[in-house]
Order: sequence, then C-alpha cells, then structure tokens
Amino acid sequence: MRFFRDYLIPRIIQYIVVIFCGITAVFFIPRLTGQDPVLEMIAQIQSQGSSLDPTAVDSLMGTLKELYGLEGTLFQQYVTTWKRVFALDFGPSFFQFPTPVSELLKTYLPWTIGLFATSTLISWILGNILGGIAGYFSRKNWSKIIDALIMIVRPVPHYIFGIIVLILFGYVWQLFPVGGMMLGRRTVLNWRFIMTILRYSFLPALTLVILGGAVWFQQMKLLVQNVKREDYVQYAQTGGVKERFIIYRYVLRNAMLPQITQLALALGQVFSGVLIVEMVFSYPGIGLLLYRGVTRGDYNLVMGITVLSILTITTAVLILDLFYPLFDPRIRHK
Amino acid sequence: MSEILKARNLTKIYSLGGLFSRTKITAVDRISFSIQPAEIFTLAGESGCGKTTTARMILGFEYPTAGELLYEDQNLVELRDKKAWFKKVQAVFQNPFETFNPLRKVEDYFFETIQNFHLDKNERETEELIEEKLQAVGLSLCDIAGKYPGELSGGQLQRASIARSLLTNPSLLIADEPVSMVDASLRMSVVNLFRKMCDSFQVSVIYITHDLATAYYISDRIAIMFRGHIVETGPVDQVLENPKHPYTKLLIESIPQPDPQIPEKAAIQFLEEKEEYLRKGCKFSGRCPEVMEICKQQVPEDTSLDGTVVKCHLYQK
Amino acid sequence: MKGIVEVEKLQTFYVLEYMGKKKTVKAVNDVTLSIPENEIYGIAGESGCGKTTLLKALFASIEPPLQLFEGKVSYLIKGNFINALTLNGKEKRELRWTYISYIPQGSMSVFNPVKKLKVTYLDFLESHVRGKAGRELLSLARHHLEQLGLSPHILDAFPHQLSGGMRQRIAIALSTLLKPQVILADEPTTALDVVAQRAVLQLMRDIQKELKNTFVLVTHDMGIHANITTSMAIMYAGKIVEVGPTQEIFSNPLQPYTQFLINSLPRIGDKSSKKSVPGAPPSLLNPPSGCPFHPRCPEVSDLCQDKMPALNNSTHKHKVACWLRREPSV
Amino acid sequence: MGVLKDLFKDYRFAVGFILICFLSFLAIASFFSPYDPIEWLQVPRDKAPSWSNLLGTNSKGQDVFWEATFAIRNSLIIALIAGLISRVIAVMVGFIAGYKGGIYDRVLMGITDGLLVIPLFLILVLVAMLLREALTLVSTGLLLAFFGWAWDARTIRSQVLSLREREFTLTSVLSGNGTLSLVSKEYLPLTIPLIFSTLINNIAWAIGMEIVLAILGLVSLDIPTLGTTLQWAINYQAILLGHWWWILTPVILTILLLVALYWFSISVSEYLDPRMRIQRIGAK
Amino acid sequence: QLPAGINRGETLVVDQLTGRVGMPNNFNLWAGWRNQDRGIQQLLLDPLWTVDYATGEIISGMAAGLPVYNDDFTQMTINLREGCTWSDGAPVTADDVIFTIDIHINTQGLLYHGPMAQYVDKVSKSDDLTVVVDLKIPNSRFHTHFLDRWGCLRIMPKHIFENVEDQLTFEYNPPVGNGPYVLFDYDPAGFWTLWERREDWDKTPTGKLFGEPQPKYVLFQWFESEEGKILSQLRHEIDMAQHTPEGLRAVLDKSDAARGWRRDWPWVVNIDPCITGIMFNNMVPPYDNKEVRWALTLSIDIVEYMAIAFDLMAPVSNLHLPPVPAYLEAFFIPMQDWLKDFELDLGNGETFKPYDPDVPNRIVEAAKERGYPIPDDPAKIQELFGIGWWKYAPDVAEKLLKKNGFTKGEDGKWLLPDGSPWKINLLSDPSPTHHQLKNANAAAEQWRKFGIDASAGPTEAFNTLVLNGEFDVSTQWPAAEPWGAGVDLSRTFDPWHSRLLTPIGEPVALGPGGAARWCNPVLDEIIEKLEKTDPFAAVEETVELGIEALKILVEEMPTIPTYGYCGAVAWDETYWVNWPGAENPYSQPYHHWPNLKYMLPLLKKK
Ligand SMILES: Nc1ncnc2c1ncn2[C@@H]1O[C@H](COP(=O)(O)OP(=O)(O)OP(=O)(O)O)[C@@H](O)[C@H]1O
Ligand SMILES: Nc1ncnc2c1ncn2[C@@H]1O[C@H](COP(=O)(O)OP(=O)(O)OP(=O)(O)O)[C@@H](O)[C@H]1O
Ligand SMILES: [Mg+2]
Ligand SMILES: [Mg+2]
Repeated sequence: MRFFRDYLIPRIIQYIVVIFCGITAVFFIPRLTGQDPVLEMIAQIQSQGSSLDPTAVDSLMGTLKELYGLEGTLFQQYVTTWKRVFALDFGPSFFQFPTPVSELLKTYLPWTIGLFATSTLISWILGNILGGIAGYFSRKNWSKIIDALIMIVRPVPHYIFGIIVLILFGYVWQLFPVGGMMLGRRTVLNWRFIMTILRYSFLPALTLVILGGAVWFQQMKLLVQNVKREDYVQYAQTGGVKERFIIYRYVLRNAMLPQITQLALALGQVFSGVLIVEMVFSYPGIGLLLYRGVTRGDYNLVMGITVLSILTITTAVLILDLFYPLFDPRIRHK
Repeated sequence: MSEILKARNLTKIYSLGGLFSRTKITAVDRISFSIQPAEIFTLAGESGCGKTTTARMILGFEYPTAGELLYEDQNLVELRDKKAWFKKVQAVFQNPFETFNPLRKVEDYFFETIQNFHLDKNERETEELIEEKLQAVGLSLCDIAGKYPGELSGGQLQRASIARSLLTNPSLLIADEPVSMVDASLRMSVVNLFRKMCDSFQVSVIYITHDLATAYYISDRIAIMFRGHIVETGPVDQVLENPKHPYTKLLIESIPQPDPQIPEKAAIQFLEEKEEYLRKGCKFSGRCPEVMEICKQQVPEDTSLDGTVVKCHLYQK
Repeated sequence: MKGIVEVEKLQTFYVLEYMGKKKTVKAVNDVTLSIPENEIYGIAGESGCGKTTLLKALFASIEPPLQLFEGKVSYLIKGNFINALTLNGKEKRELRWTYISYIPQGSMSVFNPVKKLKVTYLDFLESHVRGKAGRELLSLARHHLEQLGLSPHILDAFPHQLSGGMRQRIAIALSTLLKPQVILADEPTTALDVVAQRAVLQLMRDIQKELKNTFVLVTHDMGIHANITTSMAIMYAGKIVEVGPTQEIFSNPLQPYTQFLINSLPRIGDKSSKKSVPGAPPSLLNPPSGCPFHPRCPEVSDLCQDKMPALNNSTHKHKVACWLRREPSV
Repeated sequence: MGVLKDLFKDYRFAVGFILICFLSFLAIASFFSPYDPIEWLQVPRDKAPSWSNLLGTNSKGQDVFWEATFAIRNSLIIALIAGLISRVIAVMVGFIAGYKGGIYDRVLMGITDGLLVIPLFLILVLVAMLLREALTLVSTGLLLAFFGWAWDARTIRSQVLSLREREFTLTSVLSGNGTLSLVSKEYLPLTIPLIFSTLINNIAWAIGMEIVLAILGLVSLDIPTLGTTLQWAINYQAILLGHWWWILTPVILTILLLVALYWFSISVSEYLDPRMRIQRIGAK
Repeated sequence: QLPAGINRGETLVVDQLTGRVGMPNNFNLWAGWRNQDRGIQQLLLDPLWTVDYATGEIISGMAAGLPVYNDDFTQMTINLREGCTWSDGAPVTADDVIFTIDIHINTQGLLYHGPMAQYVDKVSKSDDLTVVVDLKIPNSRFHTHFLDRWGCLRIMPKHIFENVEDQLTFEYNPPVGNGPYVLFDYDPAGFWTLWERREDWDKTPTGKLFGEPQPKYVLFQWFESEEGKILSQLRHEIDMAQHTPEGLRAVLDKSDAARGWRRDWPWVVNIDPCITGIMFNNMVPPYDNKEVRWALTLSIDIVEYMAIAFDLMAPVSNLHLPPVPAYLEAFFIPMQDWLKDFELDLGNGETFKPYDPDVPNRIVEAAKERGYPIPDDPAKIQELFGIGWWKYAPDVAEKLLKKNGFTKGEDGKWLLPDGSPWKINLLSDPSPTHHQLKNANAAAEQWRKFGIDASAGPTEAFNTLVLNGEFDVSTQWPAAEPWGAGVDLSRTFDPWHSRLLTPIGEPVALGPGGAARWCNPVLDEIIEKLEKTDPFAAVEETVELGIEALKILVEEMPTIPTYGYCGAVAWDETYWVNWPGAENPYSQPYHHWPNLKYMLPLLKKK
C-alpha cells in the first residue's frame, strides 16, 4: 500500500534515526565529562578509611572495570551498549552495584509516574478548564484578574515556589510533612497507605499543578480566544445554540486538539522526572535518580533511563502522529 | 499561424489518502490544446475540474505527470531556467487582496520585477516603463505609490496585478478567475482590460473562469473542462451559442440570467467531486440527462464537429 | 402595506478603538427599509457597502465593535410589531431559528470542523426545541433534509468531506429547520461555481415556495437578483439608494449606480461592450459628503455634493434616492 | 515614533516597556557599580536595607542592590544570546524546511524532532557539567541557544508552509524573485510577530533554565546572574534566617522581568499581527 | 511522621549525612562501598575497636582490650569480649574473626582483601575468645585495619557468610549484627532506615560497656533539600541533624528546643578530627616549588578566609593536624617555640618569620564586629579559634615569587616565570554546602586580591581528577586525619611515603593527603621509624617522631591546612536530652559516626 511506502516507512526510518542519534549521544556525552566511575568508586572506598596500596588499587580497578562492563575500547563498549539496548537490559548501576538498572527503575518509576503523571493530568485538566473559561469570557473582569494572577505565578521558579509552599504548609501551618515518605517495604494497599501517599505527595503535586497549570492555562486561554473568533463559533452563537454546547462542543473541543499533542509530549517527559521538585520535597522520583547518575558518571543508569525516555517519547510522538486523524478528522496523512 | 503554446496529452495525477487508503485523482487527464498569438483562450468549467492545475503546469509551478508542453517548440517540462520562462509567461490571480503581500507596498513588486528581469536602463526609464503599463490598465504610478494592498480597492489591485504581469512584455498571460473576487461594479473594467491588453500588447490570454458570460464576452476560443477532461472546445460563439456536450449545456443553463422572466429549471443532481473523478467511463455520466449505457463504460473519444471538438458518445460514430 | 420586517432610520456603526485611536465605520447609515412577506427580497451592493452589517442588524445581533446609534428593527410577530433591537438576550434567542434565521457569509466554514454535521444539527435543535429526545430530533433533521431533496446521509459526514456547494446547501437547510418566517442569507452563492450556485438558488426557491416565508438574499451578483428575487434594494456606502420590484429595477433603473450595475452585465449572445462603474468604492471611514455616489457619478450636480437625497416619498414601490430623479418616471 | 505612540496606548505595552526600561536601566547601572561583583566582604554582612545599602547586604559581604544590577545584566546577556542565536537557527531551519520542502524538509525536521525527543534537560545538564569551567555568559547563552530552537523552528516552518500556499508567493516568484529574496521580503515580515513572540518566550525560557542550572550548581557561581544570586541566597538560608532582602531581590526581579517580557510580547505581536494591521490601516 | 506503630517518644530520629541510600536492600558492607552511615556502622555492627576523639581514647568494643603485639610486630593477639551474641542468637567467637580475615585473604573484590592478603600470614585461635594473627611483614599498625573511625574491617558472622556462595553480591538482608540494634524496616527508595533495639541488647559490647541504649527505635532519614531538613527539625521531627553553618543558625534561631554542641556562638562541633585546607599538586609546576607554595600561603589573610569559609566559627590550624584538644596538647603547644622561630629565606640574606600567634585574637575582633558574643578568656579563645596561623604578608609573598622569576603584568596580575598569566582553578566538590567549595571560594578570593586570576572550580569529576593528579590546586583534605585518638600520627604521614607515589594519570593509593603527590626522604625515614614504634607502649617516641614530621610539612608546605573541620550539628531537646556538648563531652557527638551506639545508652528521655 502506498501509505506504507510514502508515509509509514519514512516515518519509521526517521524514528529509528532519531533513536540512534539520541542513544549515541547519550553514550558519548557522559564519557566526555572526565569522570571515571571506577575512580569515583575508589575515592569513595578511600573515604571510608580503607587504605589501599598501589597494587591493590590496580587490582581493584581491574575488578571494577570488569564488573561494570567498562573493559575494552570505546567502540567495544559502544557495541555492548547496543546489545543491551536491544535486550532492554542496561546492566548494573555502578553506584548502586550490583543492583541492576532495571531494578532501580522498578523502584522509582512508580513514584514518578504517580506524582508526575497525576499532577500533569490534573494541571492539564484544571489549566485547560480554567483557561478555557477565562478565554471564553475574556472580557469579564474576573477573567482578567485570574489572568493577571497566573501571569505573576507562572514565572516563579519551581525551586522558590516549592520552598515557599514547603515553609507555608510544612512549617507555618504544619499541615503536611516536610520529609521523605514513611512507607516501608512491607506496604499493603490499605487506607493508611493511600493517605500516606497523598499526604506526602500533596505539596510536590501542588507545586507542579499550580506552576504547570499556569502554563496550560495561558496556552488554553489563547487558543480559546482564537477559536472563539472562528466562524463556526460565531455562527452557533448567533444561531442561539446554548452557551453550554458552544463552550464544550465547539470552543473547548477545538481548542483542545493542540493541547492533546502537548499533553502527550509532556507525559513523555516522565523519565526526565521533575528534578527540582523532587529535590525540594525529598520525593523518591526518577529525576533525582537520574541526576545522581549523571553527576556521578553512572553510565549504565543514565543510559537506561534516557533510552527509555527516548523510546517512550519517540514512540508517543509516532503513535500520536498516526492517530491524530482520529482526534481531528481534518488531518489526513499526505 | 504558429501557436505560441501547445499542450499535448497533459496529465497530472494527485494521490490523496487517509490513514489506510489512498486514491489517485487524475486532476488533468490527457488534455491537448494550443494557444495562438494574441488570442484569448478560455478554460471554463465548474469548481475542481482541473483548471488551476492546468494553469500551474503551464506556469511551471507544478510538473506534469505525463504529456508535454511546448512553448515555441521548446518543452517547458525540460526547461530549467524559470526566470526566462516567466519573462514569456505571466499570471494574474483570483484574489486581488492576496496577490500582493499585505505588508509590502504594491509598487515594490513593480520595481522588483524590472530589476530581476534586468529590464531597466536607468531610474527614469524604469518609472516610465511602470507608468506606461499602469496607464494601460487605467492607473498611474501616483495611484499606487507608497500604498499597501489594504489601501486599494479590489479593482485597482487587480488592474495593478495585470500591469505588473505586463512589465516583462510576456506573450502569454494566465488569468485564473481574475474577476470572481472583484466587485460587480468594477468587474467589467477588469474584463475589458484583458481584451484591450490582448489587442494592444499582442499578448495571448488564458482566461480561466466558470462564468461563461464573461468568457463569451471577451474570449476567442473556449475549452470546457470537466473532471480533468476537455469535453468541448472551439470558437467561443459556436460553443456557447450552440453547445453540443450535455455538460456545456448544463453550464450555460446554470448562468443566472439577468432577466427576471426566465422560467425555472428542473432541480439538478449534485455529486461530489471525488466520486466523479473516480468514475469509469465518461465522468459526466452521473448527471448527464442523455446518459447511455456506453457512457458508463468507456471514455468517449474526441470528435470534430463544425469547428468544435466534442468528447461525447452522442456524437461518436 | 407594511412588511414583515420594518427598518426605520437605522444607524449602526463600527466603533473601533485601537491603541487609543477611535474610528467610526459608518456601515449602515440611516437605512429605512420594509421587507415584504412571502417573497425573496434582494439586497445588492458592492463589497464593503454594509450589506452584512445590515443583515446583522436585521438579525438583531449588534455586538461590539458594532454599535447601534439610532433606529428600529421591527418584526411582525402574530400581528404585532416588536422592536427586535430592544429585546433581551433570552428573548432574542427564542426568536432565532424559530422566527428568523441567518445564513452567514462564508457558510463554508460555519460548521464545527471536528464534529459530524449531525452534531451541529442536534445542537441547534436541542437549543430550540424543548421536550424531545435526541433520537427524535435526529429523525426530524433527516426528514427535513429529505424534504429538501438532500440525502440524509450527509449528516454522517464531516464538513471537510463535502464540497463548498454542498456545505452551502446544508447551511441553508439548517437555517430552515424550524421553518422560520424570515431567513437572512448573506452571499450564499459567492465563491461557488455556476453549477453549484444554481443548485443553491434552486433550493432557496423551493424552500420559499414550500414555507411561504421571506428570504432576504444579499448578493452583489445582479444576475442572481434578476433570477430569483421579487423585489430588491440597492445599497451603496451604507445607504439604500434604490428600492423596488426587481423587474422594474432591471427594466428601468433610476439611480445612475444601479444603471451601471445592470448595464455592465454580460450575456451570452450579446457582444456589445459593457462598462463598469468608474472610480473606486468609497471608504466608510469618512464617506463622501452628500450623495455618497457623487464622486463616481457621471451626472453629478452641485447639490449632490452637499446633501444626501432621501428615498423619494413616492407611493410607488419603486423609490430612489437621487437628486436627479425626484419623481420616478413611470 | 508614531508606532511607539500607538503602542503606548496599550497598557500592557506601557507596563512591559517601562519595566523593561527599568530593568535595562538597572543592568546599565552595573557599569557604575562601586563594587566588584565577585569580591566578598566588601561591606558589612547581613545588613537590612538602609540608605548606604539600598537593598541591604548579603552574607557574602556584598551589596544586594549592586549585585542585582550585575545579575540582571548577566541574565539578560545570557538570555539575549540564547534567544537571538536560537532565533537565527530556528528561522533558518524553519524557512528552509518550509519553503524548500522535500528532502530539505525531511532532513531538517528529522534533526529538529531528534532534538525534541531526547531528554533535553538531561543532555543540558551533562553538557553543562562538561563545560562548567568554560561556561561564561556567552557560552552559557550559546549552550541554551543550541537547545532552544527546535520547537520554534517547527512553528515557523508550519507558518511558512501556509504562506507558501498564498497567492502573493506566486506573484513574487513571477516577479523574478529567487528563494532568498522571496523568503526575506515576503515571508519574513509576515513571520516577524511569530518570531518575535517565540523570541520572547525563548528569552523567558533561557532565564528560567539559567536559574535551574544555577540551582543545580552547574554554572559558575562566581558570576552573578539571577540564578546564581538565588542560589547563594537559598544556600545561605536567607529565607529562614530572615534575610528577605537577599532572597526577594532576585525573585522579584525574575518575576518582573518575565511578566514584562510576556506583556510586552503579547502587546507587540498583536500590534504586528497583519490582521490587526490591516484593520488599522483602513477599515475599508 | 513515623511508620505505623512506632512511638515518637521511644524513637530517635537522625539524619543521614552521606546522602540517600543507593542500595537500600543491600547491607553487605564488606563487598564494597555502601552507605554505612544509614545505621549499619552506628547500630548494627560493633567493631573490635573504635576511636572516640572527644575523649581521645580507643574504645574496645568487640575486643576486650587493646591489641597485643609481639616484639618484632609479626604477631598480633586479639582478646574478644565475653558473652556477646549475634542478633540471631549465635555466640560471637574467635571463629568469626578468623573466618572474616580468611575470607578477605581469599576473596578478591572484598574491600579489605588488599591489606589482609598483603600482611596476614596465618590467623588462628588459642581459645574461643583469643585470636592470633601472624603477619608476613612486621607491622605495628596492623590493628588499625580493625580500628573504626569511619570505616574499618568489621567482623562478619561466620554462620551467615560461610553458607554464601558469592560474598560480593550477597545482599545480607536482613542483616545480622553484633551491635545493639537490628533492622526493623527501610524505604526501598533509600530515604530512611529504621532500627529496633535488640531484646538482648545486654549481649552486645555496647550494652556491656554502657548499658541499655535508651531509644527503642532509631530512624535514619535523608533529606534531599537543606530546607526540608531544617523545617523537619523545627517541627521536632528530627532529633539530630547536621546542617550548613547557616542552616544551624536558622535552626537555633527559630527552634525553642534546639541546641548545638556549644550552647553559645559558634555552636558547632569544633572537635572534629579532620583538617581542611588547600592541596597543591606537587608534581605540577609552579606548585612543585615550595617557595611558591609558601608565597601562596602568605598571601592568605586567614581572618578573611575564615569569614568566607566558615563565618569565623572554626578553629584555625597551621599544622597538618586538626586542632582538637588532644593534639593541641600533644603537638601544637609543644611546637609553639619552634613555630615562632621558624624562618623563611627570602633570598639576599633576608628572612621572614611567618608565624602569627595573634590570629585567634584577630578572629575574635572580626567576630565581635559581626556582632557575635565572644568571651575574652584566652583559654576559651584558643579552644574556639585555635592557637595561631601564618601572617598575612603579601609583600613577603611577592618577594618570594619574584625571587623565583614570577613577574607582575601591567594590570597588576601575576605572570608565571614563562610570562604567561597565572591562573589557578581550585578544583573542588560541586556541592555548595561542602567545605571544599567554601574553602575554594575563600582561597580564590584571597588570591584574586593578591593578583592571581583564581577561581573556584567545582566539578563532578572532582574525584577522578584528584586521584589521577589532573589538577593544579584543589581543596581536598590537605592531610589525612590522624586516628583521632592517641598520639599516633602515622595515618597522616603514610600517604606521603615515596613508595606510594604514582605518576600523573595513575590514581594515587590514598586520596586525602596522598593526592598532593609529594614526598620527602626525611619523612620517608620518619614513617618507617614510626612503623616500628608501638603506638601504645612508646608514646613519647611516637610524639617526637610526629613533631619531626610536622616540622618537615611546615617547611615544605605541600598542602596548606587552614582550619579544623566543624560539624554544624543541631540537637532537639523535645524528646531526648543529655546530648553530649562542649560542657559535657562524654562522647563524640556525631550521628553518622560509628560511636553513636555508645552515646545512646547515655541519652535521657525528656
Ligand atoms: N496539491 C494537490 N494535491 C492533491 N489534489 C489536488 C491538489 N491540487 C488540486 N487537487 C485536486 O485536483 C482537482 C482539480 O483541482 P483544480 O484546483 O485544478 O480545480 P479548479 O478547476 O481550478 O477548481 P476551482 O474552480 O475550485 O479553482 C481537484 O479535485 C483538487 O481537489
Ligand atoms: N468587525 C468589524 N470591525 C470593524 N469594521 C468592520 C467590521 N466588519 C465590517 N466592518 C467594516 O464595515 C463596512 C461594511 O462591512 P460589511 O461587512 O457590512 O460589508 P458588505 O457589504 O457585507 O461587504 P462584502 O460584500 O465584502 O461582504 C466595511 O467597510 C468593513 O470594513
Ligand atoms: Mg482554481
Ligand atoms: Mg458581507
């Protein structure tokens, strides 16, 4: 079928090229930072007070290299990396040796997905609804006030906003915890468990929802204002169609389309996590894991997370491209 | 007399498609025609019958899928140097308000054309040349000097557009529905211009329209297009006063006569464009009042008849 | 005899304030008009002369930046005249589509692009018909389309899947859904080719015959007016310059402008040369003094430059606003 | 001049403009600073605002006001470099891909998509780590520029795609214009509002990104920028120790700057919007 | 804030210094670097011996007393404490020790494989509580491998490990220990670990030595942000936490129940056994020249330096030793006269006496100016600020540099002898709260003032670069800390023995100190002599050798010691009181050090 030849195949080739370049970049860049994970480990061992004579250092370096899979030339390592990518097994983390990267992902990913995905969704929904309404009634005073407020909130850096929230809700009014989540490994899915998670996730989620929602709000408001000027909306308005219908079926429905793409892209960022917020609230997310991996030259970990991230985003975009016509009947693949 | 442009079996195929299905549309299907010097040749037909596609191919904006286009025996399809081509063939477009960039002054296009085609000798001559062409269309440089498209009326813009296209002294002017967006009160002045240009500058015009009345009014020869085919072609008087092809008849009937007394016509069936394009046999068979069995099977051949050429089974032996 | 819609001394201007500068576009300037019942009434005029604005006023849809300065638009409802411009939002909404409906200019894009046409139909129905379930309403819509000779399957299509002519016809069908007494159609055939245009006109004619209601048809194409309207008004620069039965206007145009319009129409079989109106249309930002047509008028007199003539107060149906022709010659 | 007068009637422009002037004025004031922005212990530490130190002093022994002038200046330099350079890239890529189409489009959009898809932040952190020592104002700006053009290139491309379909493109081609002059004369003016608003957005993004990098300690903390000022204040617990003048200065400046940019941009792009412009020129 | 069923009143909550636990499931400390301060070293394991630097003594935990060497240091005998059991009830015996040493000899990859394989000939027991280690090479410091100050070879439970196939990947979860607590629960993401007191705490060395540890539970918790930790302490949710100096100030300022090591300014724990400062790469010119190193030393105004680095709160030290009470007495004070007479040769017969005993007073002045309350008592001043440092003498520094061919450019900036601009990038840890970065900022600031283009150079690749010698100047620990107890300084000098010197590009064996890549033949001799001196028996000799070595370090200045590291620890007195403090220094006061277990029995419930 022509569709395959003219559209799908090139699109998939592009998809593969993007993945290839991304992974190659992620292979080389950390190796350029001058950090040697083996030496990092040796430095840590030394800081623990263990004295090593030069021969011991040598043999330890050999052992670590072998364990880490860092033997051989760069090219050999590169080949190994690809083998791992295909097997989706990224080997052990260097600094959490011998824990496999996949194990780490299993531990952290649920937390990030829980926080990031929910707060992204909530902020998306809230931002879009509020933005939609404010955009639709953009001449009303309250709409202008909300807009001005959001304009001021939006540029506040996440870190500052997080700390302010933390101080207000964690110290001034001690409503929410300020530290790590007290759930042990023997977790059972019960009321207490859920409440604990909610309590601990509330402030980080609040930060993400407000700051993220502000962005969605502004985008949506603009979109709605534009859609409102479209002929079909004006027509329905003059035609006496109920306001409710107009808002939902005409304005929001149409303004929503670009937001769906954006949401997919935003959700695809889940593997990058929300580092700053995770930091402020000591949240066990993948952003911190990754950042730590980056700062300590844990190649395998960085590789594992970014490969997954690249794969999910590219795949999400590919799927979105393929299925967008379902959302927007006007679009056809050319 | 030697033709300035000859189209032979000109064909353009587009492929359209959804997610899992693709269809090919032969937007222009093996059409042949030729243009004589200093004549007005009309391409008429309803929306989506391939008129613009033909024009774009002649202008070199679109490459024909098959067939050839000969300009003074030179195959346009093989021509690399677009600029040389544009010196000979120019165009006027449908929407006068879109012809010029809303953020640029109209006069800029004039100076640019002259500069790009190296028509100028010096500044004074440039202005004279522009003034000459503008005068010819009933404007003068001071009418458009310093003005943006938004500050001129549709008729003025369309006339300016014609004047611009004449700067290079082309031998062929393609006018794609040049008056359909121009106000009724100004329309005839533009239409008249084409005749005038044709006569005074010896430029041939391909006039594309679905308005047969103006076509009749100014053109020498006409070709009626339907879904990629030329179904009837010949001198304009013959074709329009004595139409042969049922589609031509339909077109003529459809013109709202500026005469309130005309009797009402029977309702017509209306089919979607793509459906007709994909039809086997004569594309018009779907709404032809005189449809025969063979029409649905076979594309009719061209038949010469009293100086016109018709593509219809009715006239085929 | 009074018509079904009466317009009195209507003045609606666009008041634009952009970056602090105030501009007034005198789009409908002192218009008095009587639209008769049970016929197709034409309004002609060149682009930008205020036709759409007039229709908006007729539809009582005057929203910023358009402002009402003066005048009345009265609907004849059950024997009484009601000034539509003073109604509140809810009352207006109740009249719309049941008493008066509107086919806006460029109806190609009046349908929600991401919904099937049926949804748009249902939206209109649900907003105006009370106490009926969705399914009933849908069958109502289908039935209606069938009556108009359109295939009900069209409702399952998305707008972009249909040609312009088809969309235009569906827009017309939609406006007649609740059998209103007045239908305002703004340039329903512009941008259509002759064949599609013919189908649209045919449809309007059929509907009018069937419903015995009033169509107000705005178009700048005199051919169409000749073809379909019974009586008409000629508009120029925000003013009505001539009204009368279509036949009379065509056979005996009084305003020089009207004369130009009619004489410039080409016909098949007639190769005589046709002339356009000289000059360019005026700007409504600061329209010419006196008769707005005077800068282009070949028969201009001093009086024309100073004062705007009123439509002459003839008992005749054919009236003109021109200093040259105070009394229409019969 | 008339343009400015027009624009000033819009309160958003007026506010944005005044704020930007004010901030630029601060940035320029840094050239007259009596203090070296890097040196410590130049004034008594941790003093609340007073006449001698308008915005007080910080725990490093620096004058908060004069540090802020440097911070604004440096942040603006970084953001402007990032914004302008990435605009050049985005405009070139968008125009070439959009106008030339075909293989150009595929290749350029392939690269663009590639950049959009890899976790940029991560790469940015990696590269910042790699370059930290070399991360001067200019190179920070360049780094951000390199990562900040992809999305906008796409937007510009789609605008060019739609412009390509408009008739004046053909007029211009028929007037003998080549690709370069076509694009620069016909499309550039029409895309200016878009470019301008992406520029402002990008500048805002660069400012935010610089702050994040600074909070992560990935830029040279010696150079005062909004981000590093914030980082120092946070690090020295200015909030909990009640040194509000130290922490609020960069926060408020950042918010002012970003709000000003935003208002400025919507107002100017409305003004530049061709639709609006036509309406203005002649409500014909 | 606590997990279900845990009573806050019975729980001690402390923060975790070295970060979030990377491998929360893994408690196998022997196989590699693990977060030992999540409670493993503090509560789970009781080593043979532990240093307590607050008292300057060695606590014998699992061992019944100090080790006993034979005359030629080829044999070491360890006596074990009687009546101790592992947390699963198995008795602690000599077999555990023998097993531990043996398995280390035999298993590559275990952390202490190197020294065990290098030194141990044979390990045997004479009875169930007596272990005899025969050494291949004479070594009077062999016991230090088992002496815990922040890591040592701790004894493994034989009955667990003997059944393990791969000692390296064994997770040791749940762990079995001989300390007073056992694992209760932990966060799979590594934010916290919760320990519970053993029922049979009296069968542990801690119990036997100090009695019942008071808290029933101990929770180690990590905060990703300083703010979170501070707020948590303000909410009395954390009893003991180490902050930045500013963080500590914030806590003491805002909390009604918090206290520091000192009740008054400067609050911090200024008895830490570590010394901070600046390290040169002595293999790289111009830092291979001791006069350049001295010039850089003299161009530092230590008062300003202290203000920048630690807000004046720490004691200065001009020797490569932390100025803690034990060392002040043993080394600093005895060396005063020598220091006062110490002269630098400036060439042309000019000399300069760089020592400045007045530095503490100058710091006091600066602190007073800053508004801090300062006692006038000289003893107190010495305790708080040390006893002296080097003079601020940029003029002398200039002379030294000019003598070595340095010149000043027209802009007043220094040029290297080859005429190129002198740039110093002070390599340091990237964390802004880290003392290294603070030192780097302070030194850079001083040297910039002096006319050198100096800047702090934080980088994540810090460890790699330092170990490989790919740096000029860094703010690594300038010298390895001594043991912290006793007068044995061998730990400080050992890394500088010439046998450990590696070329640039190859990692050095001992990071702290050793990374300076410096050695000295006289020092080599002293180190070798020390190796043959019994640190327990021959105290005087040990001190003398130490002083000799310190003098060499002063003359050569391979690294610049600046001030003794201080922990900014805050205690909360809401639930627990009787914390060790300057007024009652019964134990070293850190929660991240192994000695925490010995502090717990002395805590009191409020
Ligand atoms: N770029 C294109 N890709 C695919 N199909 C096209 C393209 N351009 C035109 N077509 C199709 O080719 C057919 C002929 O189109 P063309 O524009 O030539 O018609 P036209 O006669 O000029 O119509 P109109 O009167 O509406 O301008 C139509 O069905 C149209 O949909
Ligand atoms: N929303 C608006 N804001 C400002 N001016 C407007 C607006 N709409 C129309 N105008 C101006 O009002 C005048 C009349 O416009 P109107 O749309 O009524 O003309 P028209 O006769 O319908 O023209 P056309 O034939 O082009 O549809 C024009 O000059 C137009 O520029
Ligand atoms: Mg066309
Ligand atoms: Mg209109």
